[in-house]
Order: sequence, then C-alpha cells, then structure tokens
Amino acid sequence: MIRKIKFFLISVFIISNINALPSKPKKQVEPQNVKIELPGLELLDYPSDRGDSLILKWDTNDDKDLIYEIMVSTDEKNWKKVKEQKEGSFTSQNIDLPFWIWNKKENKNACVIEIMKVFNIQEEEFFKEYSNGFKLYAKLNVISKKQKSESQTVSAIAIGNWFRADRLNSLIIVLLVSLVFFMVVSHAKKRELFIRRIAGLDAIDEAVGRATEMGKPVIYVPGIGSMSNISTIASVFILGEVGKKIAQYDANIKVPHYDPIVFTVAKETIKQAYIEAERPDSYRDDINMFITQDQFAYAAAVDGMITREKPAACFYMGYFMAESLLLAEVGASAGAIQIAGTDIDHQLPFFVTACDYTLIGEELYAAGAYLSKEPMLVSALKVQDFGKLFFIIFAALLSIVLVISSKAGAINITNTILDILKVR
Amino acid sequence: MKETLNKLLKIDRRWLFLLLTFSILIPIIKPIGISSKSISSGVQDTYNFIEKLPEGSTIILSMDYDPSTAPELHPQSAAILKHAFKKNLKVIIMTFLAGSGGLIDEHIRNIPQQYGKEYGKDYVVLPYMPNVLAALTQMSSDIYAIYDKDKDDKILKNFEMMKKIKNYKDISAVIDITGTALLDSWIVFVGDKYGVPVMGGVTAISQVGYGPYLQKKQLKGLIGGMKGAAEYERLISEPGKGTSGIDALNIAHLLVILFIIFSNIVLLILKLS
Amino acid sequence: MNLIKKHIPLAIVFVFGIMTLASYYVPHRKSENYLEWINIWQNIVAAFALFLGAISLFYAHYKKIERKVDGWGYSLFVYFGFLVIMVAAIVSDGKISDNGKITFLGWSFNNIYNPLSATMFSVLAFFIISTAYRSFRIKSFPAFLLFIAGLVLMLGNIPLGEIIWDKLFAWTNTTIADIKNWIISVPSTAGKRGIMIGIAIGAAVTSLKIIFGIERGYMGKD
Amino acid sequence: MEFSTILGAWVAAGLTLFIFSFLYKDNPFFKAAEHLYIGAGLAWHIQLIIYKIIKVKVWEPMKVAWASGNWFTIWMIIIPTILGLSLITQFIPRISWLSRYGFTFMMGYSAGLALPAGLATDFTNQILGTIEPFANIVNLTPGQLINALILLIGSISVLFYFFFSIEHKGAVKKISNFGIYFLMIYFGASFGNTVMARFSLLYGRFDLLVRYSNAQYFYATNWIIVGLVIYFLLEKFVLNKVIAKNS
Repeated sequence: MIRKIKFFLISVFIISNINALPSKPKKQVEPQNVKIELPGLELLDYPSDRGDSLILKWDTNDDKDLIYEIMVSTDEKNWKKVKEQKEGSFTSQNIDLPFWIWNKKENKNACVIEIMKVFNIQEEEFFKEYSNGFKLYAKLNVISKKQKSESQTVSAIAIGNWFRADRLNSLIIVLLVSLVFFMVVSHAKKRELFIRRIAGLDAIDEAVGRATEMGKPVIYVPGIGSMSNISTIASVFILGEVGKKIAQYDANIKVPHYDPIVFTVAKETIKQAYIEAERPDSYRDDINMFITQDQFAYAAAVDGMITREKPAACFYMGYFMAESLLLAEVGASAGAIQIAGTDIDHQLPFFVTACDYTLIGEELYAAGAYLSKEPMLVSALKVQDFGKLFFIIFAALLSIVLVISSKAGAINITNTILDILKVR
Repeated sequence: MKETLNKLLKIDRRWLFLLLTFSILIPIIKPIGISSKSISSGVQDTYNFIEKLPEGSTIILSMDYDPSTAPELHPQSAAILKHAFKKNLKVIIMTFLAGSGGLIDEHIRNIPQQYGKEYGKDYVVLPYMPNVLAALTQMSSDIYAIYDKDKDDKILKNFEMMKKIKNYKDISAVIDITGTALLDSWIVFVGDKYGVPVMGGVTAISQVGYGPYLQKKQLKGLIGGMKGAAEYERLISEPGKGTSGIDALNIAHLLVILFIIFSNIVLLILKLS
Repeated sequence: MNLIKKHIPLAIVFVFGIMTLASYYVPHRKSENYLEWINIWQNIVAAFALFLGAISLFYAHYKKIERKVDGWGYSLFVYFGFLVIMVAAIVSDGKISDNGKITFLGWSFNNIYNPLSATMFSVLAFFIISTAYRSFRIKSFPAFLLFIAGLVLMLGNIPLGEIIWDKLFAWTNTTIADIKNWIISVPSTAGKRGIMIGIAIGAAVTSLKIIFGIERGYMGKD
Repeated sequence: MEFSTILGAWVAAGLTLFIFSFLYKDNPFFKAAEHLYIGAGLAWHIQLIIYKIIKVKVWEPMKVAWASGNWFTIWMIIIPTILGLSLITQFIPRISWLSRYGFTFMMGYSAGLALPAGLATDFTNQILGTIEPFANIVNLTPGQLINALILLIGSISVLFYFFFSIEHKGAVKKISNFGIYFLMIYFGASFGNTVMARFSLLYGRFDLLVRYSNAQYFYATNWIIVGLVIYFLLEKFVLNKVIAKNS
C-alpha cells in the first residue's frame, strides 16, 4: 500500500514538473541571476593538441572568495556545468605550455576544458564526427557571497593541430644533431679524422697471439642485443677485425649467438674477414653458431662451452645484461684472458672486476671505429664528442647564468632557461 | 708462511661456494630476526603518494618481472597491492613480460580475498602485451584500442571499474615493478610524455641507475630490492617474504665484504714480506 | 633488380623512420592513428623474427645429431624441451591458468622454465662471492673508491650493516642510509650521467644512420 | 596434495639442483638441463608469439574483417604478415634479399621511435637535471649547493674521459682522471647494490628447495641431492678407475 502511494506521489511530481518546465523560464528559478560583462573572458583552442581541448581564461579579481561555475554548450541552449573553480586557484601559470606558445605571465584565471570528458563522448565517435573541429560555447556563473551573476558567452572551435609547438625545443635538438652529423660525415669522406688510442686494444692482439701459441680457441661473445643496438653494431665491426687476426694467425674462433639476425650478419663478417686475410680456405661455417633466444639459456650454453673448450681468450663485446658476470667468472676460472666492452652501464662493474681489460661505454664504439677506420663509425664518434662538448659548455654556462639570475631575483630568465630545456 | 698465504689466495673457489650456501641456508631454516631500521626516501615517497590518493582512484600496477627477479620484486608488488586494497584503490594489473603470468596469478589468488576485493570491481588483470612501446603510447588515447579484452578474454570495457577509465587521464599513478629497463620506458613514454605520476619498484642493482630520474622527479618514488620490500611491508605493517628474506641476506653480505678485505690483507702481507 | 633488392628496402626504412619520427611532433588524430597501426605492424613483424631463431636452432642441433659430434645425445634434449613446452601450450590453448586453475602450460612454466632460468640467474650470487675474493683488488686509488662505494652500498642494504654502523660511527651523527643515498644521488649519478650522455648521442646518430640508409649492416651483403 | 604438484616439485627441484651442480663441475646432469633449457626457453617465447600475437592480432581480427568485408583492416593485417614472412626467406639464399623488407621496416620503426624520445630523456633532460638546482640557489642549504656542484663538475669530468678527438695529455688527462673517480664510485655503488639482488635470488631458490624437502613432497630435494652425491662419488672413485684401466 505504502508503495502504491509512493509511486503515485512520484508520478504526480514528475508530471507536474514536465508540465511546469516549458512554462517556467530559467531565470525565475534563480531570481538573482544578473548578466554581467566579465573582463578579458576568452575561449581558445588548446595549442598543439589533437583537437579535444580548449582553454577558457579571464581576468583575475581582487575578491578571493569568488567562485566560478564554468558552463559549456554546443548550441547556446543546453548548458552543462564543467566544474566550479575558486578565484586564483588555477591560472595561466598552471598550464604546462612553454613560453613561446603561451603567455604565463598574464594574470588570468584559466581552465582547461576536455571535450570528450565533459560531454562523455567516446574517442572514436568524437574524431569521426568532429574531424573538422568542435564548436563550443562557454560562459561563467560568478558566485560571490551576495549574488550569482552570469557572464557573456564566448565561443571557439577545437581543432586538431599538425605540429606540437611545445616540442619545438626537442625538434631543434634533433635537427641540430642531424646537421652536425651530416657535416661531419661530408668532412670524414674528405680526410681521415683523428681518434685517440684506446687502452686495452693492444690486448686484443696479445690475446689472439696467446691463443695461437697455446693452440686453444678464442670465444667471442657478441651479447644479447639486436642489430638496432649501437653496441651490437660496434661489436660486429670489432668481430671483423678480430676475425682477420685469427685468420692471419691461423687460430681458432667460436662465436655463439643469441639473435638470429646478428647471427647472419656475423657469418658474413667472418667470411669477409677470412677473405681479407687471404685465408678463405680456413673459413668454416661452424665458427658462428646460433644458441637460443632466451637470456639465461644462452648464458648457460656459453658457460658450458667455455668450460668444455677451455679457451685461451674470451671477448665479451656488445649488449650485456645480467649474464655478464655469469660469463666472465666462468671465463676467469677457465684461465682465459678476458677482454670485455659494453655500453650497459650497470653491467660494467662486473666486467671491470672480472676481466683483464674492459672498454667502458663509448669506448666500445670508439674501439669499433678505431680498429675498422670505417668513416661512418668515426664520424658518429665525432658527433658524440660534439654532443659532449655541447653538454659541457651549456651546463657550465647555464649554471652560471642561473646562479646570477636567481641571485638577482630575475625569475623570468631562470624560468625561460628551464622552459627551453623542459621535455614535454 | 708465504706459501700458505699464496695457496690461500688461489683457494679452490668451490670452498667459497660452500660457505655461501650455508650462510644463506641457515637463516632460512633458523631466522635471525634483524629487521630493517630506517626507511629509505624512495620507499617513503612511494608510500606517501599512494597513501594520499583519494579512495576509489585507479592505479596501474605493471608487474614486469619474471621468476628470475621474483624473490626481490614479488614481495614489492604484494606490498603495493595490499596497500592499494587497504586504501580502497582500484588496480589495473598489467605486464609486458611473458614470464610474469604465473606470478600475477599467485597474487590474485591470495591477496584480494584477504581484503574482500572482487575481480572486475576492484581490480582487473590485463593480458601479456609483447610490444611495450605500442601499448604505452596507445593507452594515452584509448586503452581499449590495444586492450580490448582482459586476460581471460572477457570484454574489458564491461567491467564495473573500467566504466570511468579511458586513458592516462583517468589514472592517478603508475607503479612499474620490474627487473628490466621497462621502467625507463614508462618514464620516457608515459611519465614525461603524458604527465602521469610514475613510481617504480626495481631490483637493488638497477636502483642505483635511477638516481637521475629520481633527482629530476621524473620518478615519484622508488622501491629498491628486497630491502625496499621489507621497508614497505613495515610501513603498511604487513610483514611478509620481504621481511624474512632480508634476514638471510645479512650474513651473505657480510661474507662478501669479509672476503674482499681478507684477500686484500693477504695480498698486502705478501707484498710487504 | 637493384631497385627491388636495394632501393625499395632503403625507401622502406626511410619512410617508416621519418613518419614514426614525425609522429612525435604531430599531435593530430591522423598521426595517432598512424602510430596505432604501425605499432600493431611492428608487433606482427617482430613475432615472425622469433621463428628465424627457432629454425636456426633446429638446424644447428639437427646437424649435430646428423654428424654425431661429441655429446650429440644432449641435442635430443633441445627437441625434448621444445616439445614439452609446445605441447603444453597447445593443450592449454596458450593460457597459464583457466578459471583460477593452473593449466599444463602454467605447470611447465612453474616447474620447468622458471626453475631453469631463476637458478641460472641465481648462480650469479656464487660468482659474486668468488669475484669478491679473487679479483676485487684494491691496487690504486680508483680501485679504492670502487671498494668504498661498494662497501657502503652493501652495508647500507642490510639491517646488520645499519647496526654495525650505529655501533661504530654513531658519533658522526649520520646513518649509513644517508651516506648510501648521498653516494647514489650525487657522485654515482654524476658518473652515470657522464656515461649516459655520450651514449644517448651515439644512439641518436645510429638512428639517423639507419633512417638515412647509411648503416645497413643488418641488410647483409649483396 | 595433487599428484601434479608433487611431480612439479620433483621436476623443479631436480632442474634447480642440476643447474647448481655446475658449480661443482661440469657433468651430464648439467649438460642435460642446459640443453633442455635451450629448447624450452625458445619454445616458451614462441608459444607466446603464437597465442598472444598471431592468434590475437592476426588470426582473429582477420576472421572478423573478412566476414564484414572490411578491406582496410584486411590489408593492414596482410601487409605486416607478409613483411614478417619475408624474414623467413633468410634461409633460402637465392631469395634471401626478400627478408630485407621485413628488417628495414623494423629498423625504420625503432629508429624513428627512439630518436626524439632518447635525446629528450637522456640528453636534454640530463642538462636540465644538472643545472636545475642552481635556479633555486637562494633557497639551497650549503650542503645542497655542494652536491649540485659535485654533480656538475663530476658529470663534466666524466665526459672529458670519453673525449676521443683529443689526446689525453696535460690538463685534459687530469680532468679525465678525476672523471674516472666518479665512474668508479658509480661502478662500486652499482656492484654493491647488485650483491643484494643476486643474493635475494639465491635466497628465493634455496627457499624453494627447503620447501620441497618436506615430507609433503616426499623429500624431493633430499633424494635428488643424495642421487647427485652418489653420482659424483661413483665418478670419482669408480668410473675414473675403469677408464684408467681401459686406456
């Protein structure tokens, strides 16, 4: 019974409301709603985005207790409340855009409107339907202690942009690196570039010599990288040079592989090395062997190989992870001369302690370049040197500028510098 | 004298192995019970960040480790999961490492029921995804474009907790527990690019390497190794495998230090005599 | 022939390289769509690369068995291991667990794959001990720094280290954790940063070389 | 307890101990485990590829697209599949050049993706990280200031060590030697921290072995250890003598 009464009451309520709606204009519901002209109210397309947000901004007010109701609409009739925002709680300074596309110093309240979230539109639908832009109207209800007033209406179209201007700094760096690279490359073709001698490279000769004397093989481990790792590329070049020496001395070499692509490339490198050393007949197809593409299975197999073959020398050049010490320690206990090189910084300590010689980081690339004299490798090394020089000069200079400017209270300069370097 | 010392230096390394075996085995059988005293800042930061999240927010827990690094990382992810459930956060568990499936299963078999949490309502598990970069980039616009189904091939969109989730904007934090370089990818491709707070749980070894990211606040917090796990367990007062494991490590560490010092002293004596 | 053997592949690397690079700077939806599809492409192509490995592996061990080289019998275990996991995967339809129950695949992961890889990894602990004893030589000042940093980190990582430190150095008013954190965040970060920067540029240059077809070792010889 | 669990314990404990036996010396058990692992490891990755990529990303979308005649999707699946298949031609020397199509696609994609992001994070951001503390110099404590200076000077001197265009003599040599100190501290710290990680792993393995030595698992660990010990004793005292006699 009670239920029935409830149902009756609710239906009456709903019906009366439906009837009431069109006859009652909105303004009468909120009688104190006054129209005002809010100074500096603007709606902008969010710069450098994919076209799903806008920025609403307006001048700040001295009355810190003001609350703004942000209202948006697609047709100026049905308004939707986005959120309430307190005066000064979010200003143009809070918007994470760099100074070259956004004025942070402007003293304005701001609000980012994310269309899909506000209107609850699915992503696919949004981009299908509004591929040419999304027109949005916005206005503010300003609520102070005394009254509630309504601002003028502004509008803008959100469109997808074609360039992320906020990543301009990153683009400039990429272009700079490319420019320097191509300049160095064209220079490298004309004459030989200098590379300093790298300690530890003589050891390669020594190791191969020792292997020949002892009649024991050399094991060359190229690591677990793929051909897109620079360390693997350097390693293959070094393998070529080691291969040549091996062929000349008529020693024995074994190269276990992790990556099938590196495996095929290394096969050709070794074949080429034997041809260049004029010993094509001593080349055997089983110098290179594919092991498996699982990190520790590879390590187990190479460990087994080292224990059984008892090599005179082990080379570990390329991309190494945790297997570094698994290999180097077994090699050391087998009594081999060990020469390592990798650019994986956190594996270097193990090579440094367990091996006789270690090429640290870039030294691996440099060794590849030094041995092969390949102009392309050499020029890459030069670009790296330029990059380091750039870092040194910039870090030193900018630190000094920052110290001075922040001591002098010139926040603009400090912020500009930090903005330029910020990655977005 | 000199000969004995020389012999000592070239001792068969299998004796060292035996010593290590005992030094780890004994604490397992009979724990010593020395618990962690201080809490490292990275752990505290992570804890504070999660502690401050409002109830009902959604976090991503990326469990990117396989059994090989599990002893260190498994207690970490367990502690994070427990903390999240305690705080009534929703958790999306995902992985980019093939080997982690069994480990995730182990967690969701044990932990949620302790806190009365339901699958689909309080947490979901996404399937293994081999291409990291693709997924990380894709989730910035629409999670469902790359993860349309959960690990049991159920439509992901239909789960209750996923109703309000679309992309990174709806995610309050990412915690990547990993023994690989995947955390770097999360930082570079998600944290830096889309502004999602990224925290990490890593093995003790890679912890050192994250110094630059921590210093730059690209990483909001970092849990390192079993010790980090033990500390986190202490913060949420849920002692687990991290706490008991750290015991066993005490002696083993001491052994390494003593070996280094001992062999160098022997060397010094040999040189002097 | 040169066109399809050389020029088109180089065009492919250039086009996809530049377009993927550009997508970093283009926020438009079209660029997002591109990235979405190209990611799926990469997924699919990379999947096939693993089959290369499988074929190489089978071939290598087939040869060993055929030639009856030393220890060829063990090569049979390679096939056996492969078969067990594959059969498990087929039987379990690639699922590790089904309705909360562990499948045959899950079982073989837990009891075959995992013990093997985890144990191999943990063998490192033994090797650290022997490296510490045999090759951690404090011969020079840099080596001494290496030792000190290592010592502090090791002590700082274990509760016992904290206790020892507090017993001996409580008067310094610092904890070992402070020193450890300082080492990690200051000098060690400087060291890592120094290594990182050159490598970052090196990697960028290598990417450039690949995109512009200058580095093409991976293509093999003509 | 279920049979499969007990069998699993025996297999897991066995394989674990076989791998560990390598620490004593190379032996047939290790060799068997090693080869088993080579096959099993690859198979593990391959089944993932088949079930998580080829099935989900190629086969199933293809069926749907085919049924609905969505040619765009069909092509978007067929093209990468062909590129992927082209990799396999690597083994057929006459047409192995076809594999370049797949390789070049992968290389182009990864190079394009890595270039801007890598430079931004590992280069620009590192400059920012090095100089940022100075922007706030007014609020720095003396300690923080010293740290910021160490960081700046340290990074720069390490970079000097890696200069290859100039001979390391005089001042350059001094600075680069100073850089080596920072490298060594980094290596030491890295080493010290790794110890932790590896011992944790070993702890994990031993923990498991101890668990499997229970009566529940019919003393799996214990029996396997006994078996291994017997083998090594036999090898040492019997097999070697037999071999010696025969030769």
